[in-house]
Amino acid sequence: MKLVYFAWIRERIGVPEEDVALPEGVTTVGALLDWLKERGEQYEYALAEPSVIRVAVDHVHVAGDASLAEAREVALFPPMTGG
Amino acid sequence: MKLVYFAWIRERIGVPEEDVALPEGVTTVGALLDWLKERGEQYEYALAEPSVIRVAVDHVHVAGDASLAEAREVALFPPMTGG
Amino acid sequence: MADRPHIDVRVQAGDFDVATETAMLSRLSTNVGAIVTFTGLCRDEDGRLQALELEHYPGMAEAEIRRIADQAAGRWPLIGLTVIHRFGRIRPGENIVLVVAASAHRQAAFSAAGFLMDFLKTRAPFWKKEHLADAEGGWVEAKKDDDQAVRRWSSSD
Amino acid sequence: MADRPHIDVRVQAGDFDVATETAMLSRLSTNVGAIVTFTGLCRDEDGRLQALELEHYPGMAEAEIRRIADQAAGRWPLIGLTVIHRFGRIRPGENIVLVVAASAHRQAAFSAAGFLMDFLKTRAPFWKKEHLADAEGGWVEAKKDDDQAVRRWSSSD
Repeated sequence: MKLVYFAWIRERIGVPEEDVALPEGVTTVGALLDWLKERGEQYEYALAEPSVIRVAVDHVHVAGDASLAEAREVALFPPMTGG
Repeated sequence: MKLVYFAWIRERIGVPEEDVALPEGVTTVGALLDWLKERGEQYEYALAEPSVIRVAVDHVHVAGDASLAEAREVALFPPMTGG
Repeated sequence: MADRPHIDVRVQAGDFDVATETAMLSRLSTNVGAIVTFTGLCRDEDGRLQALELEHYPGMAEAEIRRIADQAAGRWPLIGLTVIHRFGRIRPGENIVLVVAASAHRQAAFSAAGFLMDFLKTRAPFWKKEHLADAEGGWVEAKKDDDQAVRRWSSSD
Repeated sequence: MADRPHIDVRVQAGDFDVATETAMLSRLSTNVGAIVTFTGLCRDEDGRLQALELEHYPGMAEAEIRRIADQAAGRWPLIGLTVIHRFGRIRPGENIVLVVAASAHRQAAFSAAGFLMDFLKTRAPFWKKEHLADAEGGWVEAKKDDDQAVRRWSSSD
Protein backbone atom coordinates (compact mmCIF):
# COMPACT_ATOMS: atom_id res chain seq x y z
CA MET A 1 0.00 0.00 0.00
CA LYS A 2 1.21 3.49 -0.78
CA LEU A 3 1.28 6.12 1.94
CA VAL A 4 1.51 9.83 1.05
CA TYR A 5 2.10 12.70 3.44
CA PHE A 6 1.47 16.41 3.16
CA ALA A 7 2.43 19.71 4.79
CA TRP A 8 3.93 19.43 8.30
CA ILE A 9 3.12 15.74 8.51
CA ARG A 10 5.33 15.22 5.45
CA GLU A 11 8.04 17.43 6.97
CA ARG A 12 7.98 15.63 10.31
CA ILE A 13 7.98 12.13 8.87
CA GLY A 14 10.73 13.21 6.51
CA VAL A 15 9.53 11.60 3.27
CA PRO A 16 6.69 12.57 0.93
CA GLU A 17 5.60 8.99 0.34
CA GLU A 18 6.48 5.36 0.94
CA ASP A 19 5.26 1.86 0.21
CA VAL A 20 4.36 -0.26 3.20
CA ALA A 21 3.22 -3.83 3.74
CA LEU A 22 0.57 -3.77 6.44
CA PRO A 23 0.75 -6.47 9.11
CA GLU A 24 -2.35 -8.58 9.55
CA GLY A 25 -4.82 -6.95 11.88
CA VAL A 26 -4.21 -3.45 10.56
CA THR A 27 -7.47 -3.18 8.67
CA THR A 28 -8.73 0.30 9.50
CA VAL A 29 -7.42 3.85 9.27
CA GLY A 30 -7.27 4.07 13.06
CA ALA A 31 -5.22 0.88 13.30
CA LEU A 32 -2.89 2.18 10.57
CA LEU A 33 -2.20 5.35 12.55
CA ASP A 34 -1.48 3.34 15.71
CA TRP A 35 0.86 1.05 13.80
CA LEU A 36 2.66 3.97 12.12
CA LYS A 37 3.30 5.70 15.44
CA GLU A 38 5.41 2.72 16.50
CA ARG A 39 7.66 2.94 13.46
CA GLY A 40 9.93 5.57 14.94
CA GLU A 41 10.36 8.93 16.56
CA GLN A 42 9.53 10.99 13.49
CA TYR A 43 6.19 9.14 13.07
CA GLU A 44 5.38 9.56 16.72
CA TYR A 45 6.09 13.29 16.43
CA ALA A 46 4.09 13.68 13.21
CA LEU A 47 1.05 11.78 14.44
CA ALA A 48 1.10 12.76 18.11
CA GLU A 49 -2.16 14.74 18.01
CA PRO A 50 -4.88 12.58 16.47
CA SER A 51 -7.41 15.45 16.36
CA VAL A 52 -5.43 17.25 13.65
CA ILE A 53 -4.70 14.24 11.43
CA ARG A 54 -6.93 13.98 8.34
CA VAL A 55 -6.99 10.86 6.21
CA ALA A 56 -7.97 10.20 2.60
CA VAL A 57 -8.21 6.76 1.03
CA ASP A 58 -7.80 6.79 -2.73
CA HIS A 59 -8.50 10.53 -2.91
CA VAL A 60 -11.61 10.45 -0.72
CA HIS A 61 -11.83 11.84 2.83
CA VAL A 62 -12.51 9.11 5.38
CA ALA A 63 -13.07 8.75 9.13
CA GLY A 64 -10.92 6.75 11.56
CA ASP A 65 -13.04 3.62 11.37
CA ALA A 66 -12.82 3.40 7.56
CA SER A 67 -11.67 0.08 6.16
CA LEU A 68 -8.37 -0.31 4.31
CA ALA A 69 -9.51 -3.46 2.52
CA GLU A 70 -9.53 -1.94 -0.98
CA ALA A 71 -7.09 0.89 -0.30
CA ARG A 72 -4.26 1.50 -2.75
CA GLU A 73 -3.19 4.97 -1.60
CA VAL A 74 -3.68 6.38 1.88
CA ALA A 75 -2.90 10.05 2.50
CA LEU A 76 -2.24 11.67 5.87
CA PHE A 77 -2.39 15.43 6.19
CA PRO A 78 -3.30 18.25 8.60
CA PRO A 79 -6.54 20.27 8.32
CA MET A 80 -6.66 22.00 4.96
CA THR A 81 -5.93 25.68 4.48
CA GLY A 82 -6.52 26.31 0.81
CA GLY A 83 -8.86 28.82 -0.79
CA MET B 1 -43.34 72.24 -6.62
CA LYS B 2 -42.00 69.96 -9.30
CA LEU B 3 -43.61 66.59 -9.94
CA VAL B 4 -41.74 63.89 -11.88
CA TYR B 5 -43.16 60.61 -13.14
CA PHE B 6 -41.51 57.36 -14.22
CA ALA B 7 -42.29 54.15 -16.13
CA TRP B 8 -45.98 53.39 -16.64
CA ILE B 9 -47.05 56.20 -14.32
CA ARG B 10 -45.29 58.62 -16.67
CA GLU B 11 -46.87 56.97 -19.69
CA ARG B 12 -50.36 57.05 -18.22
CA ILE B 13 -50.18 60.65 -17.03
CA GLY B 14 -48.71 61.56 -20.40
CA VAL B 15 -45.93 63.94 -19.29
CA PRO B 16 -42.57 63.20 -17.64
CA GLU B 17 -42.79 66.16 -15.27
CA GLU B 18 -44.76 69.29 -14.43
CA ASP B 19 -44.78 72.19 -12.00
CA VAL B 20 -47.77 72.46 -9.72
CA ALA B 21 -48.97 74.91 -7.11
CA LEU B 22 -50.41 72.89 -4.27
CA PRO B 23 -53.67 74.14 -2.76
CA GLU B 24 -53.68 74.79 0.97
CA GLY B 25 -54.40 71.65 2.93
CA VAL B 26 -52.34 69.40 0.66
CA THR B 27 -49.43 68.96 3.06
CA THR B 28 -48.64 65.23 2.87
CA VAL B 29 -47.78 62.71 0.16
CA GLY B 30 -51.14 61.00 0.69
CA ALA B 31 -53.04 64.24 0.25
CA LEU B 32 -51.02 65.01 -2.88
CA LEU B 33 -52.03 61.68 -4.46
CA ASP B 34 -55.70 62.29 -3.62
CA TRP B 35 -55.53 65.78 -5.11
CA LEU B 36 -53.76 64.57 -8.27
CA LYS B 37 -56.38 61.87 -8.90
CA GLU B 38 -58.98 64.62 -9.30
CA ARG B 39 -57.00 66.42 -11.98
CA GLY B 40 -58.28 64.25 -14.81
CA GLU B 41 -58.80 60.83 -16.28
CA GLN B 42 -55.15 60.13 -16.99
CA TYR B 43 -54.20 60.87 -13.36
CA GLU B 44 -57.04 58.71 -12.08
CA TYR B 45 -55.85 55.86 -14.34
CA ALA B 46 -52.20 56.26 -13.39
CA LEU B 47 -52.81 56.43 -9.65
CA ALA B 48 -55.78 54.04 -9.38
CA GLU B 49 -53.94 51.42 -7.34
CA PRO B 50 -52.30 53.05 -4.32
CA SER B 51 -50.45 49.86 -3.34
CA VAL B 52 -48.16 50.09 -6.39
CA ILE B 53 -47.39 53.81 -6.19
CA ARG B 54 -43.99 54.64 -4.73
CA VAL B 55 -43.05 58.19 -3.78
CA ALA B 56 -39.74 59.98 -3.35
CA VAL B 57 -39.32 63.50 -2.00
CA ASP B 58 -36.12 65.19 -3.10
CA HIS B 59 -34.55 61.86 -4.09
CA VAL B 60 -35.45 60.02 -0.89
CA HIS B 61 -38.09 57.27 -0.57
CA VAL B 62 -40.96 58.33 1.70
CA ALA B 63 -44.19 56.87 3.08
CA GLY B 64 -47.69 58.22 2.49
CA ASP B 65 -47.78 60.31 5.64
CA ALA B 66 -44.54 62.15 4.78
CA SER B 67 -44.75 65.94 4.90
CA LEU B 68 -44.35 68.08 1.78
CA ALA B 69 -43.36 71.16 3.77
CA GLU B 70 -39.78 71.33 2.45
CA ALA B 71 -40.35 69.40 -0.78
CA ARG B 72 -38.96 70.79 -4.00
CA GLU B 73 -39.29 67.69 -6.19
CA VAL B 74 -41.76 64.86 -5.67
CA ALA B 75 -41.44 61.72 -7.79
CA LEU B 76 -44.14 59.12 -8.40
CA PHE B 77 -43.21 55.72 -9.78
CA PRO B 78 -44.13 52.03 -9.69
CA PRO B 79 -42.12 49.42 -7.73
CA MET B 80 -38.56 49.33 -8.99
CA THR B 81 -37.24 46.62 -11.31
CA GLY B 82 -33.57 47.45 -11.78
CA GLY B 83 -30.59 45.28 -11.07
CA MET C 1 -13.86 48.71 11.37
CA ALA C 2 -10.72 50.44 10.10
CA ASP C 3 -10.63 53.11 7.40
CA ARG C 4 -13.70 54.05 5.39
CA PRO C 5 -13.77 51.92 2.26
CA HIS C 6 -13.38 53.35 -1.20
CA ILE C 7 -16.93 53.61 -2.61
CA ASP C 8 -17.56 54.25 -6.29
CA VAL C 9 -21.09 54.52 -7.69
CA ARG C 10 -21.77 55.08 -11.38
CA VAL C 11 -25.01 55.24 -13.36
CA GLN C 12 -24.24 55.25 -17.05
CA ALA C 13 -25.51 54.34 -20.52
CA GLY C 14 -22.23 52.71 -21.59
CA ASP C 15 -20.93 49.26 -20.81
CA PHE C 16 -18.45 48.40 -18.06
CA ASP C 17 -15.51 46.06 -17.85
CA VAL C 18 -15.45 43.63 -14.92
CA ALA C 19 -11.70 43.07 -15.17
CA THR C 20 -10.87 46.79 -15.05
CA GLU C 21 -13.11 47.37 -12.05
CA THR C 22 -11.80 44.30 -10.23
CA ALA C 23 -8.19 45.32 -10.85
CA MET C 24 -8.89 48.81 -9.49
CA LEU C 25 -10.17 47.43 -6.21
CA SER C 26 -7.42 44.84 -5.87
CA ARG C 27 -4.85 47.65 -6.14
CA LEU C 28 -6.41 49.66 -3.31
CA SER C 29 -4.53 47.78 -0.61
CA THR C 30 -2.23 44.81 -0.16
CA ASN C 31 -4.72 43.72 2.49
CA VAL C 32 -7.34 42.74 -0.12
CA GLY C 33 -7.78 38.98 0.23
CA ALA C 34 -11.22 38.52 -1.32
CA ILE C 35 -13.05 40.11 -4.22
CA VAL C 36 -16.63 39.20 -5.07
CA THR C 37 -18.21 40.46 -8.27
CA PHE C 38 -21.81 40.26 -9.33
CA THR C 39 -22.67 40.87 -12.97
CA GLY C 40 -26.31 41.09 -14.01
CA LEU C 41 -26.92 40.41 -17.68
CA CYS C 42 -29.91 40.78 -20.00
CA ARG C 43 -31.42 37.33 -20.73
CA ASP C 44 -33.16 36.69 -24.03
CA GLU C 45 -36.20 35.03 -22.38
CA ASP C 46 -36.05 32.02 -24.72
CA GLY C 47 -35.57 34.21 -27.75
CA ARG C 48 -38.65 36.34 -27.07
CA LEU C 49 -36.78 39.42 -25.94
CA GLN C 50 -35.39 41.88 -28.49
CA ALA C 51 -34.16 44.44 -25.98
CA LEU C 52 -34.74 45.95 -22.55
CA GLU C 53 -35.33 49.65 -22.12
CA LEU C 54 -33.99 50.69 -18.73
CA GLU C 55 -35.49 53.92 -17.43
CA HIS C 56 -33.99 55.58 -14.38
CA TYR C 57 -34.43 58.61 -12.15
CA PRO C 58 -31.25 60.65 -12.66
CA GLY C 59 -29.84 62.00 -9.44
CA MET C 60 -31.88 59.76 -7.18
CA ALA C 61 -30.48 56.59 -8.78
CA GLU C 62 -26.92 57.53 -7.82
CA ALA C 63 -28.00 58.86 -4.41
CA GLU C 64 -29.98 55.75 -3.51
CA ILE C 65 -27.26 53.32 -4.59
CA ARG C 66 -24.76 55.34 -2.57
CA ARG C 67 -27.00 55.13 0.50
CA ILE C 68 -27.15 51.33 0.10
CA ALA C 69 -23.38 51.18 -0.40
CA ASP C 70 -22.83 53.28 2.74
CA GLN C 71 -25.02 50.89 4.69
CA ALA C 72 -23.00 47.92 3.46
CA ALA C 73 -19.78 49.72 4.38
CA GLY C 74 -21.11 50.28 7.89
CA ARG C 75 -22.03 46.65 8.24
CA TRP C 76 -19.01 44.78 6.89
CA PRO C 77 -15.26 45.57 6.96
CA LEU C 78 -14.80 46.46 3.29
CA ILE C 79 -11.80 47.92 1.53
CA GLY C 80 -13.59 48.89 -1.68
CA LEU C 81 -17.06 48.78 -3.18
CA THR C 82 -17.94 49.62 -6.77
CA VAL C 83 -21.47 49.67 -8.17
CA ILE C 84 -22.24 50.43 -11.81
CA HIS C 85 -25.80 50.41 -13.20
CA ARG C 86 -26.55 51.00 -16.87
CA PHE C 87 -29.63 52.66 -18.33
CA GLY C 88 -31.09 52.93 -21.83
CA ARG C 89 -31.48 50.20 -24.43
CA ILE C 90 -29.81 46.91 -23.50
CA ARG C 91 -29.80 43.82 -25.68
CA PRO C 92 -29.75 40.14 -24.62
CA GLY C 93 -26.28 39.10 -23.50
CA GLU C 94 -25.30 42.64 -22.55
CA ASN C 95 -24.38 43.77 -19.06
CA ILE C 96 -26.90 45.61 -16.86
CA VAL C 97 -25.33 45.93 -13.44
CA LEU C 98 -22.02 45.31 -11.71
CA VAL C 99 -21.17 45.10 -8.03
CA VAL C 100 -17.58 44.56 -6.90
CA ALA C 101 -16.80 44.17 -3.20
CA ALA C 102 -13.24 43.89 -1.89
CA SER C 103 -12.33 42.94 1.65
CA ALA C 104 -9.62 41.20 3.65
CA HIS C 105 -11.98 38.25 4.13
CA ARG C 106 -14.44 36.39 1.97
CA GLN C 107 -17.57 36.52 4.12
CA ALA C 108 -17.59 40.32 4.18
CA ALA C 109 -17.15 40.50 0.41
CA PHE C 110 -19.89 37.93 -0.27
CA SER C 111 -22.31 39.50 2.19
CA ALA C 112 -21.78 43.05 0.96
CA ALA C 113 -22.24 42.10 -2.70
CA GLY C 114 -25.42 40.11 -1.94
CA PHE C 115 -26.80 42.91 0.24
CA LEU C 116 -26.08 45.50 -2.46
CA MET C 117 -27.92 43.51 -5.12
CA ASP C 118 -30.93 42.75 -2.93
CA PHE C 119 -31.43 46.38 -1.97
CA LEU C 120 -30.57 47.74 -5.38
CA LYS C 121 -33.32 45.57 -6.89
CA THR C 122 -36.03 46.95 -4.62
CA ARG C 123 -34.84 50.49 -3.81
CA ALA C 124 -32.81 51.89 -6.71
CA PRO C 125 -35.09 53.83 -9.08
CA PHE C 126 -34.77 51.83 -12.31
CA TRP C 127 -37.58 50.33 -14.37
CA LYS C 128 -37.32 47.74 -17.13
CA LYS C 129 -39.54 47.74 -20.21
CA GLU C 130 -39.39 44.73 -22.51
CA HIS C 131 -39.36 45.00 -26.27
CA LEU C 132 -40.45 41.62 -27.61
CA ALA C 133 -39.80 40.06 -30.99
CA ASP C 134 -43.31 38.78 -31.66
CA ALA C 135 -45.63 40.66 -29.32
CA GLU C 136 -46.14 43.97 -27.63
CA GLY C 137 -43.79 44.35 -24.71
CA GLY C 138 -44.49 45.96 -21.40
CA TRP C 139 -43.10 47.02 -18.06
CA VAL C 140 -41.52 44.26 -16.03
CA GLU C 141 -43.39 43.67 -12.78
CA ALA C 142 -41.60 43.74 -9.47
CA LYS C 143 -41.06 40.31 -7.93
CA LYS C 144 -42.24 39.27 -4.49
CA ASP C 145 -39.03 37.22 -4.25
CA ASP C 146 -37.05 40.43 -4.32
CA ASP C 147 -38.96 41.87 -1.36
CA GLN C 148 -38.31 38.67 0.55
CA ALA C 149 -34.64 38.78 -0.37
CA VAL C 150 -34.39 42.21 1.23
CA ARG C 151 -36.05 41.08 4.41
CA ARG C 152 -33.44 38.43 5.19
CA TRP C 153 -30.91 41.19 5.96
CA SER C 154 -32.93 42.67 8.82
CA SER C 155 -32.44 39.80 11.29
CA SER C 156 -28.79 38.81 11.05
CA ASP C 157 -26.34 37.58 8.42
CA MET D 1 -33.35 21.71 -12.63
CA ALA D 2 -32.81 21.70 -16.38
CA ASP D 3 -29.63 20.56 -18.15
CA ARG D 4 -26.53 19.64 -16.22
CA PRO D 5 -24.38 22.75 -15.87
CA HIS D 6 -21.00 23.13 -17.49
CA ILE D 7 -18.45 22.39 -14.74
CA ASP D 8 -14.78 23.22 -15.18
CA VAL D 9 -12.23 22.47 -12.43
CA ARG D 10 -8.56 23.35 -12.80
CA VAL D 11 -5.64 23.03 -10.39
CA GLN D 12 -2.63 24.83 -11.81
CA ALA D 13 0.59 26.66 -10.99
CA GLY D 14 -0.10 29.52 -13.39
CA ASP D 15 -2.30 32.54 -12.95
CA PHE D 16 -5.88 32.89 -14.23
CA ASP D 17 -7.81 35.72 -15.81
CA VAL D 18 -11.18 36.56 -14.25
CA ALA D 19 -12.42 38.32 -17.38
CA THR D 20 -11.66 35.35 -19.66
CA GLU D 21 -13.36 32.88 -17.33
CA THR D 22 -16.39 35.14 -16.84
CA ALA D 23 -16.77 35.66 -20.59
CA MET D 24 -16.63 31.90 -21.18
CA LEU D 25 -19.53 31.29 -18.82
CA SER D 26 -21.60 34.20 -20.10
CA ARG D 27 -21.38 32.75 -23.61
CA LEU D 28 -22.70 29.33 -22.52
CA SER D 29 -26.33 30.38 -22.85
CA THR D 30 -28.45 33.45 -23.55
CA ASN D 31 -30.27 32.49 -20.37
CA VAL D 32 -27.37 33.59 -18.15
CA GLY D 33 -28.70 36.49 -16.10
CA ALA D 34 -26.28 36.47 -13.16
CA ILE D 35 -22.58 35.78 -12.79
CA VAL D 36 -20.88 35.81 -9.41
CA THR D 37 -17.11 35.60 -9.18
CA PHE D 38 -14.97 35.08 -6.11
CA THR D 39 -11.28 35.84 -6.33
CA GLY D 40 -9.04 34.95 -3.40
CA LEU D 41 -5.78 36.90 -3.28
CA CYS D 42 -2.61 36.62 -1.27
CA ARG D 43 -2.51 39.38 1.37
CA ASP D 44 0.82 40.78 2.54
CA GLU D 45 -0.10 40.56 6.27
CA ASP D 46 0.97 44.14 6.94
CA GLY D 47 4.17 43.69 5.00
CA ARG D 48 5.29 40.63 6.96
CA LEU D 49 4.61 38.13 4.22
CA GLN D 50 7.13 37.56 1.45
CA ALA D 51 5.31 34.68 -0.23
CA LEU D 52 2.95 31.80 0.31
CA GLU D 53 3.92 28.26 -0.63
CA LEU D 54 0.79 26.35 -1.59
CA GLU D 55 1.18 22.60 -1.36
CA HIS D 56 -1.54 20.38 -2.80
CA TYR D 57 -2.43 16.73 -3.25
CA PRO D 58 -2.42 16.18 -7.03
CA GLY D 59 -5.36 14.13 -8.20
CA MET D 60 -7.34 14.44 -5.01
CA ALA D 61 -7.39 18.24 -5.23
CA GLU D 62 -9.18 18.15 -8.59
CA ALA D 63 -11.42 15.24 -7.52
CA GLU D 64 -12.49 16.89 -4.27
CA ILE D 65 -13.22 20.26 -5.86
CA ARG D 66 -15.26 18.48 -8.52
CA ARG D 67 -17.26 16.67 -5.85
CA ILE D 68 -18.04 20.01 -4.19
CA ALA D 69 -18.95 21.53 -7.57
CA ASP D 70 -21.26 18.60 -8.33
CA GLN D 71 -22.99 19.11 -5.00
CA ALA D 72 -23.52 22.79 -5.77
CA ALA D 73 -24.88 21.87 -9.19
CA GLY D 74 -27.36 19.50 -7.57
CA ARG D 75 -28.49 22.14 -5.16
CA TRP D 76 -28.91 25.25 -7.31
CA PRO D 77 -29.99 25.72 -10.94
CA LEU D 78 -26.65 26.65 -12.44
CA ILE D 79 -25.66 27.09 -16.07
CA GLY D 80 -21.91 27.07 -15.52
CA LEU D 81 -19.42 26.72 -12.70
CA THR D 82 -15.67 27.24 -12.99
CA VAL D 83 -13.20 26.68 -10.16
CA ILE D 84 -9.47 27.34 -10.51
CA HIS D 85 -7.01 26.85 -7.63
CA ARG D 86 -3.34 27.64 -7.93
CA PHE D 87 -0.46 25.89 -6.20
CA GLY D 88 3.23 26.69 -5.72
CA ARG D 89 4.82 29.98 -4.74
CA ILE D 90 2.40 32.91 -4.63
CA ARG D 91 3.35 36.48 -3.75
CA PRO D 92 1.26 39.16 -2.03
CA GLY D 93 -1.26 40.66 -4.44
CA GLU D 94 -1.34 37.55 -6.62
CA ASN D 95 -4.40 35.41 -7.24
CA ILE D 96 -4.89 32.13 -5.34
CA VAL D 97 -8.36 30.89 -6.20
CA LEU D 98 -11.23 31.73 -8.54
CA VAL D 99 -14.85 30.61 -8.47
CA VAL D 100 -17.27 31.71 -11.19
CA ALA D 101 -20.94 30.73 -10.99
CA ALA D 102 -23.41 31.52 -13.77
CA SER D 103 -27.16 31.11 -13.47
CA ALA D 104 -30.40 32.61 -14.75
CA HIS D 105 -30.93 34.17 -11.31
CA ARG D 106 -28.72 35.90 -8.79
CA GLN D 107 -29.53 33.90 -5.65
CA ALA D 108 -28.39 30.64 -7.21
CA ALA D 109 -25.15 32.22 -8.43
CA PHE D 110 -24.40 33.83 -5.05
CA SER D 111 -25.26 30.70 -3.09
CA ALA D 112 -23.24 28.36 -5.30
CA ALA D 113 -20.14 30.58 -5.19
CA GLY D 114 -20.35 30.96 -1.41
CA PHE D 115 -20.91 27.22 -0.92
CA LEU D 116 -17.96 26.38 -3.18
CA MET D 117 -15.60 28.61 -1.25
CA ASP D 118 -16.73 27.42 2.18
CA PHE D 119 -16.28 23.76 1.29
CA LEU D 120 -13.14 24.31 -0.73
CA LYS D 121 -11.52 25.94 2.33
CA THR D 122 -12.17 22.97 4.58
CA ARG D 123 -12.18 19.99 2.19
CA ALA D 124 -9.89 20.65 -0.77
CA PRO D 125 -6.38 19.28 -0.04
CA PHE D 126 -4.27 22.45 -0.12
CA TRP D 127 -1.94 23.72 2.59
CA LYS D 128 -0.41 27.17 2.93
CA LYS D 129 3.06 27.77 4.27
CA GLU D 130 4.14 31.35 4.97
CA HIS D 131 7.54 32.72 4.07
CA LEU D 132 8.05 35.80 6.21
CA ALA D 133 10.34 38.77 5.63
CA ASP D 134 11.72 39.05 9.15
CA ALA D 135 11.05 35.74 10.86
CA GLU D 136 10.74 32.06 10.27
CA GLY D 137 7.48 31.22 8.57
CA GLY D 138 5.30 28.25 9.16
CA TRP D 139 2.20 26.35 8.15
CA VAL D 140 -1.01 28.35 8.31
CA GLU D 141 -3.41 26.91 10.86
CA ALA D 142 -6.96 26.02 9.88
CA LYS D 143 -9.56 28.46 11.18
CA LYS D 144 -12.52 27.54 13.34
CA ASP D 145 -14.48 30.18 11.42
CA ASP D 146 -14.11 28.09 8.31
CA ASP D 147 -15.62 25.04 9.96
CA GLN D 148 -18.53 27.16 11.12
CA ALA D 149 -18.96 28.58 7.62
CA VAL D 150 -19.40 25.07 6.27
CA ARG D 151 -21.99 24.17 8.87
CA ARG D 152 -24.42 26.89 7.80
CA TRP D 153 -25.11 25.00 4.57
CA SER D 154 -26.46 21.91 6.30
CA SER D 155 -29.71 23.45 7.57
CA SER D 156 -31.08 25.53 4.69
CA ASP D 157 -29.96 28.50 2.59
